[in-house]
Amino acid sequence: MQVIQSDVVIIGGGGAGLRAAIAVAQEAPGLSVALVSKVVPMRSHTVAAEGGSAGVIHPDDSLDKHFDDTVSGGDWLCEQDVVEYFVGQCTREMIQLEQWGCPWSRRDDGSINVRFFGGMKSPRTWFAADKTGFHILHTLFQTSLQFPAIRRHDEFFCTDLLVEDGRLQGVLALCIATGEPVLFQCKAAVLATGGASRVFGQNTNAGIVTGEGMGMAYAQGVPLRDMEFVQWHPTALPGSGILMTEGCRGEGGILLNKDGHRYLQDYGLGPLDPWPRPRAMELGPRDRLSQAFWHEDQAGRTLQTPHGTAVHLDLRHLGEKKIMERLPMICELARTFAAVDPVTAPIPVRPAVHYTMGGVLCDVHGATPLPGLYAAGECSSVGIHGANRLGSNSLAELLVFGRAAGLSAARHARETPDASAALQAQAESRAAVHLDMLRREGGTRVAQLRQRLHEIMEAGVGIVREGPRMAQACEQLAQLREQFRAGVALDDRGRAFNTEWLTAIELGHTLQVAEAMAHAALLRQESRGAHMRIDGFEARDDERFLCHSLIHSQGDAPPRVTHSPVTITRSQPKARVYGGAAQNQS
Amino acid sequence: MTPAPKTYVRPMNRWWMRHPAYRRYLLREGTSVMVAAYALFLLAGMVCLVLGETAFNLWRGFLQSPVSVIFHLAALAAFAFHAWTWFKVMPLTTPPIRFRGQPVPDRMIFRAALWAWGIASVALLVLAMRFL
Amino acid sequence: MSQTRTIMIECLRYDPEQDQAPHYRTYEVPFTDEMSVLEGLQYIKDHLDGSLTFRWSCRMAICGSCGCMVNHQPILSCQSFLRDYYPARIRVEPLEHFPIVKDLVIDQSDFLGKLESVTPYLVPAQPLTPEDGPNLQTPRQIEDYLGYAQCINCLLCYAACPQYGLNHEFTGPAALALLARYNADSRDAGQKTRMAVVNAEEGVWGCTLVGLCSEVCPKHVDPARAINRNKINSTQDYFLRFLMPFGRGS
Amino acid sequence: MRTRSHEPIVWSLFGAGGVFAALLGTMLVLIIGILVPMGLGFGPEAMHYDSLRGLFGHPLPALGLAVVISLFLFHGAHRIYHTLHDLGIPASKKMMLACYGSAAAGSGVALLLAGMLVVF
Repeated sequence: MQVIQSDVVIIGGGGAGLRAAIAVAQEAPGLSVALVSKVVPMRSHTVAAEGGSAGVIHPDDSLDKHFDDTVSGGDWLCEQDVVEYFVGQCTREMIQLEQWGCPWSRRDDGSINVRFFGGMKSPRTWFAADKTGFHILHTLFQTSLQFPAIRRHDEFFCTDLLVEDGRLQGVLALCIATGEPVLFQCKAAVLATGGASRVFGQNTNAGIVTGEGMGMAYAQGVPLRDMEFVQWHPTALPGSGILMTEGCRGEGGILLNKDGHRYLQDYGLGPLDPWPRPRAMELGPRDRLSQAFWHEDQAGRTLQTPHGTAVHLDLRHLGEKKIMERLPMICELARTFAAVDPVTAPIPVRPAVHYTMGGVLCDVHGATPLPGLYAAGECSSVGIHGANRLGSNSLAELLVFGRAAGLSAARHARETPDASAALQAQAESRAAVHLDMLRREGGTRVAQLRQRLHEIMEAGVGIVREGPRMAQACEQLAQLREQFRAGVALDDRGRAFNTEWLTAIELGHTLQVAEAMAHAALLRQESRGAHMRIDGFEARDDERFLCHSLIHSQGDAPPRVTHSPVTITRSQPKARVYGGAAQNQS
Repeated sequence: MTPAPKTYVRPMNRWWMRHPAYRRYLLREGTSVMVAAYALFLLAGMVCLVLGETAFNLWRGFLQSPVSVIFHLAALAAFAFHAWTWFKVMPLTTPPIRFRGQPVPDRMIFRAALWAWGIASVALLVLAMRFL
Repeated sequence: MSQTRTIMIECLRYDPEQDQAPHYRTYEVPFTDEMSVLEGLQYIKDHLDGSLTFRWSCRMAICGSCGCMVNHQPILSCQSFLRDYYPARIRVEPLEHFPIVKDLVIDQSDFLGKLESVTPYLVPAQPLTPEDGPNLQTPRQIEDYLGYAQCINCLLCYAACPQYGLNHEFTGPAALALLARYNADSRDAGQKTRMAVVNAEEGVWGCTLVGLCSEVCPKHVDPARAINRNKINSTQDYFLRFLMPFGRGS
Repeated sequence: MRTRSHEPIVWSLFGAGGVFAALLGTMLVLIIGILVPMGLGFGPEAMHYDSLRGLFGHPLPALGLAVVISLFLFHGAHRIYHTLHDLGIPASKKMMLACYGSAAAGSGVALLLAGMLVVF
């Protein structure tokens, strides 16, 4: 087996991975960095982020406001010390990106322009029209090219983390082009593999967002945290799930039910006037908006489309000039994928799975409980999102914690002796398991297993949850994993660029992540943030559940869920209110 | 090292059959043959002019022949197509032009070039009618 | 629900472990009005033939993975719709001018090397740190380069460029457009370094302005313009060094 | 290290030839090949030996004609050279010499003839 020695291995070439790689290359020039990604970095899902990234710079804004918006947006399930660090670093990272060439949208005088996003007291979202993620990713990728210490391994699919002597010492990957296993021997690794929204069928995410980073860490005994909190973005195109950014509403777009009524005023987000107003109506948080859609849908006040029910996102009153300047991609996407011109017609939208708040447990430095393993970005649970992520905190998270994790990994790599010799044997045996899939006869097709997974998750662990249905989902997932273990039928038995094989390996991880979500959700007997129950647990219960869920892998058996306390420094939990009530509160 | 994957490289033979834009491109480039040929034709005229009246009258007489008419009609088409395509791509080659702070759209540049074509042609015609 | 029809999709197939040369295989795919070519390929992979291999990811025309040829036209399969080809059959092939790795997957390493060769990052006049605060840049200054910054590296332009196909030394459309993007940025001072790439044999002079690169670009980057404007810059650079032998350093 | 291309020299000549051909070419052909022979707008005396000797006895028209011929030749040579490459005949030093060499030779002849027209 080919062995590649590297001080630090970074798994994932999206925003977090690239930021981590640059941090290592800049701060620890002597170290070698292997950037291992299953796609060429600029294909990573960061590219699809639209609306923007948070950073306090507006004169009306303050770090305290960013802190408050984040903690209340997360329904007080945030690690407040981590949030404190986070908000203090965001603006620095946005400026850093500016100096690397990111084309942030500006005011006429050339200074940075910021827009409102949902749940914000002040405008705080840095944006590059409505292609913020695209510009951030390409800026990071291109910037990374100036550091010779960063060795890219594009289209290498990581399958396993390898642990010896209680610390992470290697990463097993498959070279996609040849299908050959490759061992990356390292002193530290940063997991930056993104989220797991492809656990669900209707989602806004790219096909690569399958959660295997979480799965790899989980398999090595690292707990996943807060996996029950899955964010539905309220405005995605029915069917395709393509995202219509929150920036649409930030710029003044409104949501209407089939009667042309701005229904959000009926769900504690009103009153209507004055408009626009921060943290009210369409500028409420994502969980509330998606839940309001569910109620409207139940009441039969949504529109019928060929791909399910929808409401209207109306931008027409913004005028063509503003729409084309601020939301050009939305225009193109709506025209191409929904055959609707936002200048002249409202866009049909419905919620779709967008983000996994939970992830691999790690601290403010990105360190996981496994020595040598760090995590950053959507795959991690550093603790800033709580029960519901505030829009535009995720791009900021990639940068702030990508850098932090990179620096921590570099420090760790410097202090760590060389890898153990036993590693190669372990790598060989893991590789054999994967290669064996190519030889096995019979089994179920990948597409069939995936389809079943989507059905189970949407029925059991959707926007609105009930105990018995979640319990049923847990059972069905156990069966589905059993079916997966029994064998996956592959048409393609070759090694070279066998995407069917890789999809099957991915699916193994995805199933585990799905199971972690379902079990954590079942045990949380309250409603908080994105986790909404309608079976007698409609209220938040700080007595019993002001705590994180930790999900521990039990191998082939269903997971074990424990709870751990939430760090609260200066914001005691209080009622989470938006709209008119929020003004009375502050 | 992981062995490089065995890849297949497709040949480029008859690549111009693959897209109409390629054939338009080759046609455009092909006009240059006529441009060069016309230059040689003019050069021949010059030679005859230097050689004296008898020689020149041969060249002058050739202009009346059907061959010359066909040649000239072909040249006319080639020059016209050359001019059209030349002006069409001209906005891609000129440095950015702004008018009152707004970038001048390509079609304006194209239109201006067509005007210039017309004006130059008329001027040439007037001069020819005056001096020939 | 819009009605389901059936379209014939003919795919180029090449398995490096089995085949000496590519061949074609035709699939019957049921489709509805809103189904893209990508979804057609996914249908084949999920239900008819799991070995059909192609790249895709975002399915919303921003990641640049899913470029391929449909009926000899380079397109993003995610934003091309089967309804627009029906009732004719469609022929799907990997992007032209690149070596085929497998089926519709091409080897993009040559392009990545070219991208790296154009100094594709800001070279500031003086080193800056975040403590210095953001640079000022007016919307007008942004406009100077924003068009070129829209490139998603989908490689359709390379598949449209016969000059790249005929001579792989040519730096090619997307990389040269990216070069122009940084040169046009008011915050950048790296023009001199990049001029060496522009001036080189394999720089802008490999282009004969076929122009199809700009036509097929899904993001309206217009690499033909970027390249041909730099021909003028390169010509100036070529002759000016004789006029000002001492002024231009290097 | 990258080698600097000398293309700017021939490209400038090609470009200048292209502009001349685009602006003047059509009318030039029309006048010489169609209008004059057919007597459309021109008398039977147009383009006769004496009048042309008279016209090109002046240095400016003579030089102008030579320049037009020369630039047309370079325009043609440049595109022909590249198109031969496009058609599968690989670009080579020999080919380059043949194309641009002929254009240069033709230009020399044109200039020489222009000089003779003026002097004799």
